[in-house]
Amino acid sequence: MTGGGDVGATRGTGPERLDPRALRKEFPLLAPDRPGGPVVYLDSAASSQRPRAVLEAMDEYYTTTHANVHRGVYAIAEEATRRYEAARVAVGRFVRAPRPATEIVFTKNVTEAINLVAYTWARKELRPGDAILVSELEHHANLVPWLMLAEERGIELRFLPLAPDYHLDLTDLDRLLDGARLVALSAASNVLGTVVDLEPVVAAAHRAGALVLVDGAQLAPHRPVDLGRVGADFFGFTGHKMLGPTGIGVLWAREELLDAMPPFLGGGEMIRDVRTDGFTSNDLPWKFEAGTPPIAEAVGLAAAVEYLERVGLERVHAHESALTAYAIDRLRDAHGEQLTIFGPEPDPLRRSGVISFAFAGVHPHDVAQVLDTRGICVRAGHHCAKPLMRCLGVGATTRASLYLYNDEDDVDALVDGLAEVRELFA
Amino acid sequence: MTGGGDVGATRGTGPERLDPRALRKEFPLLAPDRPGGPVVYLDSAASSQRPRAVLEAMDEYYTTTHANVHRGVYAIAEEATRRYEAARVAVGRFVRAPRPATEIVFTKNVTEAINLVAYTWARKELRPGDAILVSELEHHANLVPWLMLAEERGIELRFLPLAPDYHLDLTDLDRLLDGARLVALSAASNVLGTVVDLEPVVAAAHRAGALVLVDGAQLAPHRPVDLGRVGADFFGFTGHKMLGPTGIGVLWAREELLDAMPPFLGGGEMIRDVRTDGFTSNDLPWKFEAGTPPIAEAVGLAAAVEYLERVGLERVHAHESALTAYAIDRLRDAHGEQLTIFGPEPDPLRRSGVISFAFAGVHPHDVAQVLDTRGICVRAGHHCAKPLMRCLGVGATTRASLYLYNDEDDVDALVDGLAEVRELFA
Amino acid sequence: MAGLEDLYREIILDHYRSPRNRGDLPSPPAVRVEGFNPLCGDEVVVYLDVVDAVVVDLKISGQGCSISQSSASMMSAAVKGRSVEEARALVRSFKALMSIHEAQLETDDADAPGAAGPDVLDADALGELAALQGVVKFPVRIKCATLPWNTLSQGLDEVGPATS
Amino acid sequence: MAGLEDLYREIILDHYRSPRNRGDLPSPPAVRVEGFNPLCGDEVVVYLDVVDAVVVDLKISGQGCSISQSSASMMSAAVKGRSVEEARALVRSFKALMSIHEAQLETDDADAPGAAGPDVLDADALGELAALQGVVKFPVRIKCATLPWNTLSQGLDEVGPATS
Ligand SMILES: Cc1ncc(COP(=O)(O)O)c(C=O)c1O
Ligand SMILES: Cc1ncc(COP(=O)(O)O)c(C=O)c1O
Repeated sequence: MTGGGDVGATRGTGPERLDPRALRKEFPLLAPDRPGGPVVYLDSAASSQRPRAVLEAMDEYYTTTHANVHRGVYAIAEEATRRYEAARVAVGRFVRAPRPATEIVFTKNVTEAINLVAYTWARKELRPGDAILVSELEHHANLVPWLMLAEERGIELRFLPLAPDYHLDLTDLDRLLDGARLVALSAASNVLGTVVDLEPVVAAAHRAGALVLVDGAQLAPHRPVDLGRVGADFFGFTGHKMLGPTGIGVLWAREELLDAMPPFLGGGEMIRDVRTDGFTSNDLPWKFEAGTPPIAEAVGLAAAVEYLERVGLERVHAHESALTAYAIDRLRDAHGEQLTIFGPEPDPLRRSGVISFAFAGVHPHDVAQVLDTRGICVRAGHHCAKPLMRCLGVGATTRASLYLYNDEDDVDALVDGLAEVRELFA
Repeated sequence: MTGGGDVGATRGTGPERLDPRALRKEFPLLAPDRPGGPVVYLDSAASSQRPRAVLEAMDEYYTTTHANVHRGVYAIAEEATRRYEAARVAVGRFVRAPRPATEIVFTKNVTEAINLVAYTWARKELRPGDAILVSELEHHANLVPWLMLAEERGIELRFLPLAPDYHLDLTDLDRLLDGARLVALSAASNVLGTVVDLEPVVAAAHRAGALVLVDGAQLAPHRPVDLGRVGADFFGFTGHKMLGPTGIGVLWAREELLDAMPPFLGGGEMIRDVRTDGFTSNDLPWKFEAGTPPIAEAVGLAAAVEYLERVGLERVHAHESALTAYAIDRLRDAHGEQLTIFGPEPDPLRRSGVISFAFAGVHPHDVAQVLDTRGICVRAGHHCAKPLMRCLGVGATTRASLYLYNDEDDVDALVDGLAEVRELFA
Repeated sequence: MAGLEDLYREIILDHYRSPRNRGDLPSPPAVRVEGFNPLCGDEVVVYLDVVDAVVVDLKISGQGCSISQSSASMMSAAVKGRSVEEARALVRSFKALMSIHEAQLETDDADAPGAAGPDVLDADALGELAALQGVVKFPVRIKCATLPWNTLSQGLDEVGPATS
Repeated sequence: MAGLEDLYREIILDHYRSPRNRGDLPSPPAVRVEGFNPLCGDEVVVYLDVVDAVVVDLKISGQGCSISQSSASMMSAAVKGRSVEEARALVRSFKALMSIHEAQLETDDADAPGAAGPDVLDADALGELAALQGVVKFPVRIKCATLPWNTLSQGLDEVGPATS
């Protein structure tokens, strides 16, 4: 392979493995000559880096075509609108949304997407005594909105427990679903790397008459998603974790649901008519997009999904699975008893590249601090999953998370860095 | 003056007038060699263009420093956090917020900022029968949230009427304030160019025991704002209208109010602790910033306000006032009876550079269409102010709006373009 | 780039300046249907007098841009005196004219093979309405052109069951 | 860039490995105060036994990183046996040490004239606690270092009125 600019991003249909070293050339922050020194970036579960193509798409938009969307007659405004709506369709197709032009709502992040459902569908449909089923591994984004609702409306919040193998324990699923109106579940844990087998849960929920909301923040960036197959009713994900910009998230929901939901934020764009005594809502999806939307961000996110499709999600997935297995192996080999990994064993289908661990005798803050001096970026903390931390019996973990641009060298750097941690705190 | 890159943006303290032609060199979309042809951009009230400095600040952030904020120990994450919080302070200082570090909340646009107040403060404090006073010139962003609340909670919505001179008629203010708990008012109209004299309204509202929310979307970009002097309780504005990126807006509110308000969106970042049975909120301002915030957008907005401060808001204001007077003069001179301007007479204090008009016998859509073929961008429509359109007795207007980069040539192009409109539809 | 002459054909401006069948009909017996475009505020009111499945009279009121108003005027001329069936076929043809062009625009290639067929066919059937086909080069204006047709279509649905 | 040796001085690691005054006290009579850092989950519990306005005993429990735990340990050694008044002064000095450095960092110039004065003063008064001053070069860790002190301060406020 030659070192050309987009060598790594050849169309992702072939069987060849992706080449992280070539890909990395397209990510300025990961360049060996980064001002401030090169970094080993192992924190993509918090936020990914982005390729030049994404920044260029936004800059190109701003410098040639920016105008407010949907209301302008002139050419630039028309073109801005076209690009914004084309971005919606591209992002919808990325997750195989059946009707991307109407069922994809842009939000500011996935947190807003989930809150939107809590404020509209749930506040309209749920009654005191109804139950919502979440799991013990939820990110706060898929927990606090339901806690707020539970408190406000006398809804019961139930928890699918975690099994000792770090997968969800579905033994009591049917009992837990009794009286539940909604199941709100992460597709993949941002702490454990657990990938949830959604199909049985969705099937059981629908049998029990409950709808299913899936928090896909840690799934959509890493493997192909087919919303038809997932079978969920609501699905959210977030731009900055999938090579896209900050400031944009996505809610997908079935058209009938969106149609029946009351609007969320009120303002321009989401209305068809406003009188001094009332208003009528706009068509989908604009009914849920009050105010000027994240236009450049949508253009950037479309460039990100195009990039991911060019690389090939299957290939990203295969690469991460192999690298995860390598990492867990190397870590255990090198640090044995001192290291405890919180998460399932390597498994291409049921595990992602998020690796949380404890390092005996050294607090995660200190682990991360020592690694930082070697340019290795890992996260230390509760990862916005405090109830899960309590389940694990720890206050915090150290977390390394892998993405398409990581390779064995990054893992080796982590393993070596941990040796220094051990020495320092011996 | 030499043609250097930032000639127009010399520090704005001197008495010299700003030089739009020099400024325009810093706005790529306004370049004479723009791919697609040069444009005469007269639609900044819908969304402004942005100087290269803003795009460069975001790109620089993304390519050197991006990581998720507030939770990382490593250097990049720390620096990202520092820049995000520094942006908050810079944006707060731009409007002379007394405590920028705690009282400035970043939202996705001003629409969300107003909805935030409607969902938290208003839903907590208002009771059936309470009244909210808005005006007849409000943008839907400052109307629909209150209509939704009025319907949901049996709140009465009252309207401050428009006087024949296109200013608000304050004659009945005290009567309208009787029983009102909130006054929600645009500081400047996005249709008429009316700039509201806020001080008497704020004083009367406070006397009557009502709080005041000011929609500053059309004010903050165009003249110096001193929140201390305005005396409002809530103040919102939006990034994309003030040289900043899309995807970011700002809510300022007094600390005591923010403290007493319940949270809005639930998720990461806005909590201090989460248990399976409840949560406690984070400190200000993060309590209101659930999920990953618009980090790069905050950096971009900070670069935008820095740019505006370098040019000098006083100077921007003076330039726009003079240009507005010129434009109204020229338009009337050239198009006489055929042209009706909806808005106050030129007045540096009480009028902005937003000029809406009717062109007898030609629908605004057609006016804008003809102008577009000459590269002139104006808006045609209801400008998200349908109740105001009903007051004016029209379905739509044509609107030209001026900003720091516009000059007499732009106005002349508009005047000439309207001559072609007249011919075509004669 | 499309020029103004594509949009503002003389016949369109003529219908705009001198709209045909302008006015209203007592309703009932006429069916009255309102249509409006929320984005630009254009309004069209169609009054339909259908007897024995024939549109014996039809009037238009409302306000809007040259495209929506001339489209309404041409539509009124084309539909008046036709059977409900024929009127429905016209609606279909007109909307096909608009959407075929839309599809062409999406592929960014107006000369795509196969695109000419149905288009020419429709244009023939539509007579002077074909003058509106330039509108499709201005995507935001398509809604203006189709507004009266969607309104008519709704009106035909309302009278349909009762008279045929 | 600041190096690890600025943060992890030997004395800090020593206090982390062998924390002083670890444990708890029956409460009451001791005052028990909890402090925690929501961002990283560090927890400190301070038990204070104050008799006649003197901190006669003090124990620390909780869990956290080397900085919060060693800061707590050093604090316990420094405060035990002191008067409430003196303990309060120590809290002020320690927090000044942390925030003066913060101010320096904000100006991006650690050698700014005038910055050395109060800093050295505090460092003298604080004894071995001065080892923590390297923390200020790592802004996110300042909260770790001050956590036990804020907790102590709260505890002193609780006993304050009752005993002095
Ligand atoms: C007066 C006024 N308020 C609110 C808004 C809404 O701004 P945004 O769409 O950025 O939320 C606008 C602009 O459209 C406006 O002009
Ligand atoms: C599983 C999961 N859900 C939700 C979120 C929230 O994403 P955002 O902050 O972009 O709203 C995250 C990331 O922090 C996550 O990992």
